Order: sequence, then structure tokens, then C-alpha cells
Amino acid sequence: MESQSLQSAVDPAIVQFAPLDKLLALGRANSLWPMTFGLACCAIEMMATGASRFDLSRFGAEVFRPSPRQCDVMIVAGTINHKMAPAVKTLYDQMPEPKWVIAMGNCAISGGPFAFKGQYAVVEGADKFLPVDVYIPGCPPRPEALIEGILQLEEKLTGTRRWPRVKCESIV
Amino acid sequence: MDSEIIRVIAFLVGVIAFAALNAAYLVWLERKEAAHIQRRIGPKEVGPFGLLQPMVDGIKLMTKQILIPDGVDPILFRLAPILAMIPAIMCFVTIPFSQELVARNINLGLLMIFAFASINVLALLLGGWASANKYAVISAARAVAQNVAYEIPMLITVITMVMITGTLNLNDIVAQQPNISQWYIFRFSASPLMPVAFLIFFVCSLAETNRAPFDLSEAESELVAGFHTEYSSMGFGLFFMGEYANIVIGSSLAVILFLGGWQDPFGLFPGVWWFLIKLYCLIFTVIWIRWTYPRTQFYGLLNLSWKILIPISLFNLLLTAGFLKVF
Amino acid sequence: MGAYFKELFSGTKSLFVGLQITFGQMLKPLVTQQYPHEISTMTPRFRGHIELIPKEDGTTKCIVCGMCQRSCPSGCITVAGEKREGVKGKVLTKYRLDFTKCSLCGMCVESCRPGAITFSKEYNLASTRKEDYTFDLLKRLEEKAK
Amino acid sequence: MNQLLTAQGLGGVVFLAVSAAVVIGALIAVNSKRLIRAVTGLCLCLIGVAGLYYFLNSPFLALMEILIYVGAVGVSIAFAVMLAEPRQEEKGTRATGLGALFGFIGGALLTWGLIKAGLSTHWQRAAEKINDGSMLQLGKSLLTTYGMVFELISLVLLIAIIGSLALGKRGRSNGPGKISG
Amino acid sequence: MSHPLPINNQESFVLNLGPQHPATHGVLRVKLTMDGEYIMHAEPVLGYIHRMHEKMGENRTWAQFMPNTGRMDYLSALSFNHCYAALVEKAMGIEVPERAEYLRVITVELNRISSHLVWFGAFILDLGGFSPLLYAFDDREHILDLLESVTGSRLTYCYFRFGGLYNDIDENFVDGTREFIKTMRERLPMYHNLVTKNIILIKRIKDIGPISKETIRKYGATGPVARGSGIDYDIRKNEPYSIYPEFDFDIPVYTECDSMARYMVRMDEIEQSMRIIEQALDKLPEGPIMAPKVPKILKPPKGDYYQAVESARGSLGMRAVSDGTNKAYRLKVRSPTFSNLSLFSEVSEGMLLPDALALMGSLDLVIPEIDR
Amino acid sequence: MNMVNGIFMDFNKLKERLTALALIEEVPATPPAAPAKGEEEQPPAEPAAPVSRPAASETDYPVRGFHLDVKVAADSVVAAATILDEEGFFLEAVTGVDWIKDKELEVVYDYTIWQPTCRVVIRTRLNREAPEVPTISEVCPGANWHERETHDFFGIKFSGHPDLTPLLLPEDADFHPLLKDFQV
Repeated sequence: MESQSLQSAVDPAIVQFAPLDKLLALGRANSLWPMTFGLACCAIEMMATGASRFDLSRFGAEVFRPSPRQCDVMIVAGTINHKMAPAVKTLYDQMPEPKWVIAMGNCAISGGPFAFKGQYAVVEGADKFLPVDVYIPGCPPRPEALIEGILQLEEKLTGTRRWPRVKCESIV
Repeated sequence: MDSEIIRVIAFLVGVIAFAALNAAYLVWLERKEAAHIQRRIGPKEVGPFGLLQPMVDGIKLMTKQILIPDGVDPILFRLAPILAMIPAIMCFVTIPFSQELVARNINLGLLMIFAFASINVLALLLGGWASANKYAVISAARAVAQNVAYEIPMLITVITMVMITGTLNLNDIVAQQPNISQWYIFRFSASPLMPVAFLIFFVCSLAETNRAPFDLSEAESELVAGFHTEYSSMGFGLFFMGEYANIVIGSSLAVILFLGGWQDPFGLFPGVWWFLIKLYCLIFTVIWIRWTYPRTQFYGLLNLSWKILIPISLFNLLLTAGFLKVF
Repeated sequence: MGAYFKELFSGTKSLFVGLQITFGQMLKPLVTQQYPHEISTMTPRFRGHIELIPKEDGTTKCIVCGMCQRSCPSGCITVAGEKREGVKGKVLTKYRLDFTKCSLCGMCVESCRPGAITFSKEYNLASTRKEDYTFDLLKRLEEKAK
Repeated sequence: MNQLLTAQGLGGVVFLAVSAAVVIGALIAVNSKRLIRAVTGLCLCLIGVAGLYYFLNSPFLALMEILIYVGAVGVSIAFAVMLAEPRQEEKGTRATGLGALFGFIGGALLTWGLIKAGLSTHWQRAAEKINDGSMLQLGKSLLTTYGMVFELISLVLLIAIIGSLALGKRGRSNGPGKISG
Repeated sequence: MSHPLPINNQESFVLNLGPQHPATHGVLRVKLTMDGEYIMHAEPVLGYIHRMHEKMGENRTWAQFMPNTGRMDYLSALSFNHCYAALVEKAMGIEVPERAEYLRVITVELNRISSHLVWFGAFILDLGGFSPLLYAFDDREHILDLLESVTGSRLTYCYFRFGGLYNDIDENFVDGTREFIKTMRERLPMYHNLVTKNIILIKRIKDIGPISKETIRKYGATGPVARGSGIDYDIRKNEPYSIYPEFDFDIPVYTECDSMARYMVRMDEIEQSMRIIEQALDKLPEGPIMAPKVPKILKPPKGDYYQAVESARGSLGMRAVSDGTNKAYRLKVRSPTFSNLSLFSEVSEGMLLPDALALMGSLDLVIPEIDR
Repeated sequence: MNMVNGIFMDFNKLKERLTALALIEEVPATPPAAPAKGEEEQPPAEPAAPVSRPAASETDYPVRGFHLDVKVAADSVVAAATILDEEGFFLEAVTGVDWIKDKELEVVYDYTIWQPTCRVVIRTRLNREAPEVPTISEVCPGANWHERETHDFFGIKFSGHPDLTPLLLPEDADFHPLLKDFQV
């Protein structure tokens, strides 16, 4: 589902230049402009990630564009309900290729605590109607996790990880 | 081949390259400066000090899909970004970076800049209109009203300056201010209100270039992204480059008219670096202002123009005329 | 007329004060914590996903009472155990946590009488696969013991 | 080839381009179905005219043409059209019958007159330099020799302003929108 | 090609603000009927983040609903925690130990400050200023650090329990809070110099969006919105709960009714909250943080219960109908912003778009709390 | 008088006025809503309920959280709202409760006032099959949204309401999720 969406709208070049492709991937990976698009609680953490303490801009990803036409990555930060889902889908469709989706927080991954049997309002996960590239669990995830998600996306694009991996301290 | 043609072509290439690179690195400067004002680091991971960030952004923007949404006017939609860029480049032609470093030193330089700068608003207008997007249309309407309102005090101030300098040739104007005491901003013998005139000119150039706090046409919280809401990829990129080029032109004019252009403040080593230093100091201020103030309200903006800037600049004009006659 | 000039003056002054403040902020030290390079330690109370606490020998304290499963508002915990010969009580065979439904409320940790579970300090989870967040805590525990 | 690469040769190419801009712009302005495109065509035409002035060694006039006609008149017309755009479908239908006849005759007469005038004029090189761009000269000639022209330009501007006001007013006075701001 | 602008015979056009729009602080949609930039009619459309909290209140046990309360108003989650805990305690007749009450007040007031800081930043962002947002977030990070060290979460707290608290504070909390108050007191004048006294801001919000006392009452608006219109109404004083009567603090009231007044009320409330916290820290008693005997399975006696608290946005009420089982029969949340926003339609009529957005910003919207 | 310690002078007056409203409903013989709504056939089934609880009762504020609990007939809610509005009260919330066992829906109006602490609850019960109650949004415009929300959740029809389209649910929603027999 993911790879298909990635390839769908941008035709592969007739002649492929590996170094050029690499440069291109590097360019895209380091210039992920997210959409100013917050749904619920996680949006506040998304703002906090952009704020001074965590500073998403170090990775060139702080350019929150309000118009979907100028965005590269959609950070679905919060619960999507049935009323909102068509709007989210429209926003996604309005983004130009290549585009990526990050599902931030448990609600965007699976409906989170709101996904119970017999519920009537919540879409159980953004991947029900969007091709999600990176999942960031948490309720809400810490800003570090969002940064980690962006780095994961960059890793996915370039195939290599330029930054050290952070190991969490063990509880034992 | 004619050496004149080589010169013109060289300058054309040079000017375009300067405009593009300049826009790219002004974005970098803007992001870095904003970050430091907000006590962040800003772009850092891509290249040393994030210096490759604009390149990377450029690569990305150029390879993004160009979306022409349904319902837009396809011709005007494509035309507008180009129209935003060309006049800006034309304006560069006559700006004297130093005594020699000027593509064409024409006698009507000042007039030429204003003539081409006035086309710029047409680009916003057409872009906004062609987008078939309500936000874009409102934004375009705002941009025009704002431009018209601020053209007046700006031109009055410029007329005052022309009265004092007696020429429209930018290089001549610079030549008249060889050291700091003769910079027009401090030329109190011409009019005691010269610093105020500079301030008016600066404020107007902010408004003309739609910069904060007058960025009503790009008011993010009201109009999403303003007239370029529907533009993706390089369409958006060109608008952006045009905007930054306009900032450079506005600031250059301020430097040339008031701050002695490429002249050394001490009258010793005139040269292009002085021009650039002064220019980037002004641009730094422009960015600094953007990250300090909230946006003005529309009628606040018009009030500022009609109630404050125009009366004062008119007064200054009369005062200058009087001074010229008396002394 | 006096008010006009007064406002003009005070307004201009306020603008310059604003510039002065932002410039002052620019000179102050940065507050950014550069995440992948600098790591902050989580507070002891930090709530990551839950984790089984090992005893000294690396086995779990869980007695398979199922209290955590019952108290969980979102039903993200599945516990299974079996009777084994020679062991008192039940033995944990499966402790499945569907972290994507968790709201980190702490009801499970609170209700666990033997104190077998606690919050982990994993604060930076991110993956390209959703399945990564359905943890088998027992397996994790065993892997850690190795 | 080499001919083209001299200043003269390049100038010729630019001249052709400018003339083409005038003609194409005019055609767009007349024939476009959408008003806003017509305005764009008009602006293109005016820029071309400015270019022609430049070739006639009148840079001042050329720049003034751009500043006033494109920058001010063009923008205000475009603005007015935007504010109160009659839909493009509403563009007047083609004139028929008597109107078409008169139009045709008028057009033919005009063309004939222009050709005639062009053929009978004794063309000479444009003056090398009317003034050197100094403000003193300019001011003097504007207020003496060209005083009338100067006033006429302001009249054009006035008409443009009134026109946009009229367009804008008509667009807004029909409906109920009575809101005091 | 359908063009958005009106044609001759049709004056107004409809502008859809949202559901994704930078100014709506989330997923509110406002259908604006506009004449040029004047708003003829504004109709907020809600429900884009409706998350069935009231339904979940009915099919979860009393205790299991607690995490939901932290997610309705994610900016002042502890107020919701407090309201719900107090409601069930009232129904069950549980006495909360004094230390727990003090800690509740301290954490709630810290949360109120952080909420106001986010509002402050977001409001200035609405008005086009960006840096104050980040300064506010900077200060807020300190609060979040403090609260995280106590509650374990940064945003959606689930800290209060029926009869007390999840856990006690750690040793650094008291000093850290005092330290924070000290720095915050130094920062506030900076905010005022940078923002409040700024002529552009004054021009933007002074006399903008006046809400009369009568409108406030007719629409049931509360909180800083009401207090900006000269109404001295604060649940903490008017209907004291918890241990608020023991503290000496003022309710800031401004009578100008405009956006500036609402702005000033919130800015002053930051100071008042700090006063409360200081007093509470001084008086903080030792003792248990949980009531001694709280039944494992809660079954409040049959009947209706109502509890109101003052959240950062106004009077927050919860009404529980118990049928004597371990689940609520009906749980109604009266969220303050719901009422506060309902007056937007009336007040915004005839305003310019940017002014209406300034008004909307001054109402301090948190959309999940409206939609629940 | 454990709850209103002498601050609110008009409390008794208010109680009287509201009781006057409530009493009408307590008389079982009076068909309350008959003239206005033709299809409301519940008066014969009604008499059993009101006897058991007093119509306007003072409640124990520290336990319940409100002072006055008034039960009125469906068509008296506007009158009650008018009285409370005159006294300076404002509407806090409107909500419903589904008493599925009694085959009734209850609408609850919460009122409170700024200055003296006093919370008044007005409640009315409706037939579950055809729940209809007059709107009070004329008296308190703030009730508009509250009533729309209650309509969303319970399907209670507020007659005279200007716009009962779903507020919190999707625009085309035709279900009422807070009814006890609601199923997806």
C-alpha cells in the first residue's frame, strides 16, 4: 500500500542516475515540510516539538505550511472521526506528490482509547484510508518521539540513518 | 561578438544567479535568525550550520509535482509566478552594487525600479485571481489595496529625495554621499526630518513587499497562505524568490538613497562589500521585525498610511522645498 | 492633536521596545536540547508503555490474576496463564499489550498487587510498522534476561 | 549569425519581440473571452508600447508608460474587474446587423487611414536624445512644452479611477449588503 | 469554471473556515457568509473531533472514565480530572485528605498557567506574531517538567484518583515550583513589554469583539470571557470547592468587554494562580494522599450529582446520573467553551474577518472540549 | 435552609414561582400538553410517576451539587426558563437522560446565577416514542446549541427550534447514540 502510493504519481525517469537519485532522496528527506494540521491533543505536542526546547527546525522540518499544496508530510496528530475523515482525505489528496503521512499518537494509529466495541464516531486508525509511512505511538507521544518519527521517515527515504540511534534506559 | 552584449549577458546571468542564491540564503538567514530570536538553533543538521538547507529545499521544491488544480485559469495561473520574478530581476539591472558593478547605469534608474516594481502587484493579483480560491482572491485584493496605499507616501518621499539630489541616476545619488556625515539620512541641512523620511521609506518598502507586520496578504491565520495558497512546487518557489528579491530591492534602495550605497562611511574604501554590509544589515532588521511584531489590522494599515505616513511625508516635502529655496 | 502625537510617540516607542526585547532574547543562551545527540533522562514517574518487572532470576512476578486486564479502560492487555506442576499458582504464558490502544492512565500498574508491571522509559518509539506496537511483554522479558 | 550578435542585431530581435508583444497583447485584449485575460493582454500590449518608446529613445516616457499604464491603470482595471467581475459567459455577444456593418466600416476606414498616413509620412530618425534625464530639464519640459500632455496623462488616470469606481460600485450596489463597518 | 467571488446580483459569498485552518485551533469549521471582508453571518460547525466521551462514560466503570477526562480539554486536563474526581467523591461521600487537596490545587493551578500560556502564544499567533508563542512554550516546558515529574505525563494527565492522588510529589517538586514562579515573575513583564504594550497589538484587540453582559448571560458564557465583560464570576470564589476558600487571591475582572479585556484577564490570572500556588506550597501539610477507605468497586447511590469547577476556560460542570451500579447511567459534561463559542455567531456579525479571528482567539477555544 | 445561607433573598420567591409551574404537572387529571400537540397521548399513562417525587424540592447541596430540583410538564419549560431568566439566572446546559425502563426520556436544564450560589435544575419527562418539548432558545439563545446537541444524542424534538440539524454528529447522521438501545 505504501510503496504503491509513493510511486503512483511520479513517473520513474527513463534514464536512472543512481547518484542523482540519491541526491534527490537526500533532498527530500531533509526538507520535510509538515502541514499545519492538528486534530487533538497530539497537535499540542507537535507544536511543542517545533518549539524551542526540541526544535524540529534542526532537521529542516519546521516549515509548517498551512496550505496542503506546499507540504510534503502530513502529521496526523489526533483522533480522526467520521465527520473529519473526508476532510483529512481531501487534504491528503491536495498535497502534491511525493507525499508522506505520519500517524502521530495512538488515536491516529488505531483509534486509541476511543476504539471500543460499539463506538460510532471514530475512525480506527489513519491507515484505514491513508497510506501511513511512520507510526508514532504514545498518548500523546513525547516530542522526542515525533523527532524520531521524522528521522525514521528520512531513513525510509534515503535508506541510511545519519543520526545516532537513541537507546532508552532499561527499567531494570 | 560585441563586448556590450557579453557584458549584458554576463550581468543577466549574474543577476539571476544572485537573485536565486540570495533568495535561498535569505530563507536560511530568516530561519536562523528566527530560531535565535526564539532561542532555538534553527537548521543545523544539513551541512555546516545548516548551510545546505536552502539547497536541499530547492532540490525538493523543484522535484515536487506541480499541481494545477481544477477550476483555475490555467494560463494566468502559470503566468503569475513568472510575472512575480521577472520585474524583480529587471530591477536588479540598474542597482549599483558598486561604482562599476552595475548592469546598466541608466539615468532614470530610480524611475525604472519603481516602474518595474509596480508590475509586481499585478503578479499577486493575477495569481490570486487565477487560483479560484477564496482565500487567494481576498489576499490578492488586500495586496493591491495595500500596495496602492503605500505607493503614495513612498513616492512622496522619493520625490523629496529627488528634489534634494536632483537626479534619478542611482550611481550619482550614491556619489553624493561619500561619507557618513553626508549620508542623506543625516543630511539635516536638506531637511531636519531626514531620519523620519528614511523611516517612512523603510516602512513603506516593508508594506510594498508584503512583509510583516504588513503581511496581510499572506496572513497565515486568516487566509491560509494567501495568494499562493494553491501554488505548489516551484510556482510557490518563484513567488518566494520574487518576494525575497523585492526585499533586497527595497533595502537596496534604502541603502542607496539614505545610507550612502557602496560608499565607505569614512570615505576611504568604497566598494561592493560596503553595499552588501549595509544591505544585509537592513535585511536583518526586516527579518527581525517580522519575528517581533504581530500583524497589523487592515484598517490600521490604511490608517497608518493615510493618517501618519502621508501627512508627515507631505510635510517633509514642503519643508525640503522650503529648505532648498532658502539655502 | 496632542493625543495624535502622543500616540505616535508612545506607539513608536513600544515598537522599539519590542525590537529591543527580541534582540535581547537573541543574545541569551539557546534552550534547545538536541535530541538524537543529547538525551534527557526521563523522570522516574515517566509513563511509557508497561513492562514486566523481572525478579533477580529474570522471571516475572506476575501471578496471572488478571486484574490489569480487567482494570484497563481500553482493553489493551491480554494475559494468559496455565497451571504447571510443581509450581504454586498459575504461570504466565502470554502477556500481550496492544500499545496503540493504551491511554497511559496507569490503572493496570495501580491494580497490580504483586507489583509485576511498571511503566517503561521508552519515550521515543517510532516505526514504519504498526505491528511493532503489539508487544509480547513476556518475550521481551525473556530476551532481556538473556 | 554574427550579425545577430551585435548590439544592433540583438536590438532588432528585441524590437521585433516588442512589436509582437504589442500586436499579440492587443489581440488578446480584444478577443479574450475572460475579462481578466483581456486586462492581462492589455498590460502586455502596454509593456510592448513602452518598449517601442524605448526604441524611440524616450526611456522616460517608456518607464512612465509602465509605471502609469501597467502599474496603475492596468492594476486598477484588473482590481475593478476582480471586485465586480461580470462572468465571462456574460461577455457581450457579437454585434450583428447594422452594428456589425458600422463596426466593419469604421475599422476599415481606420486601417485605411493608418496605412495612408504611414505611407505618406516622411520618416526620419528619431531624435538622438531629447534630454539627458536630469531633473531640471525634465521639470522644465513637463511644465512648458509638454504641459498639455502632462495634464492629459492625469486625465487618463482620473478616468481610470472613476471607471474602476463605477465598475466596483455597480457590482456592489445591487444586493442587500448593508453592513456598517 | 466556477469562480468564488460574487457576481453582480449576488452580494455575499460563503467562506469555509476550516475544518483545517490555522486560525481555528484544531478542527472547528466556521461557515462564514461574507460581504467582501465583512462577516454577515458566521455559523460554527462542530463535531469534527467528537469522541463520544459521554457515551464512554456510560459503558466504562466510574474509575475507568478517568483517563477520558484528561483528553477532553488537553490544555487544562487536571481541571477535568478534578471535576470528575470531586463529582464521584461527592456522590460516594469520600473525604479527601488535606495534603491531596493541596496538591490538587497546586497541580491544577500549574496546569491553568500552562493553559493560559498556550492560549497566550496561540492568540498572538492568530494575530500574526510568532515569537511570543515560542517564549510561552518555553515557560510552559518548565511547568510540564514539573507536572511530568509528578504525574508521569506531559499533557493528558490522569493523576487524580477518587479519594486522592495517583502518587505523591517527589522531593524536587516544591523547590522546582518555587523556582518556576520566580522565573515566571521575571518573564511576565517581558511579555507585557513585548506584547501587551505593543501598539500594533493594542490596535488589533482594543475595542474588538465587544461582548455585552447580557449576551454573556444569555449564552451562559463563563470564565475569562465573562470576567472580561465585567462579571465577577469564578467558581473558585462563588461556589468554593476543594480548599480554595483557604487561599487569598483575586479574581481579575475587566469591564471593557473587548478582546483586550479578555486578554488582560488571562494574563492577570497567571499571577493570581502563582499566588495560590505559593500559599499552597507554604501551607502544604504532611500526611496521606489517599483517603483511607475507598471501595475497590464504586457504586454511588442512585440519583443526580452535579459538580462545577473553574477550568482555565470557565465553569466546567459534570452531571452524573447514577443508578447504583458500577457504571454511570448518564454522564454529562458541561464544557465551558461550548457555551463561550455559541455567542460567536451573534457577536461576530458585521465584523471584519481578521477582527472576528481576534475575537475567536480571545474566546480560547479547545475544540475537543467543545465536541467532547 | 442548609444551602442558601441568607444571601439569596429571592430564593423562596423563586421556589414559589417555580413550584407554581411544577404543581400543574402534579395534578394527574390535567392533560398538560393536549391542546398544543395532538399526538401526545401520554397523559393517561402519566399519573403513576409524579406522585412519588415532589415537584419542586430543595436538595442537599453538598451531596447533590444543586439547590432546587423542579419537575415540570413539557410545555412549562419555556415558562420556567422565563422565570429564571427574569431572576437573572443563566442556562448552563441542557441534557437528556434515557429512562428506557420507564419508556421515558428526561430533559434536564441546569441553571445557575452569578452572584449568590444557587443552582436550579428543571427537568421534564417525555414519551420515549415521540419525544417533543418546546424550545427555550427564544428565551436563552444559548440553549440553541445545547438543544441541538440533545437532539443529536437522544432524538428529542425541540419544537420551534430554528435549526435541528446535527451539531456534533455528521451532517447526515440519523442515529441517536446516547439512547440506551442504540447499536451501531
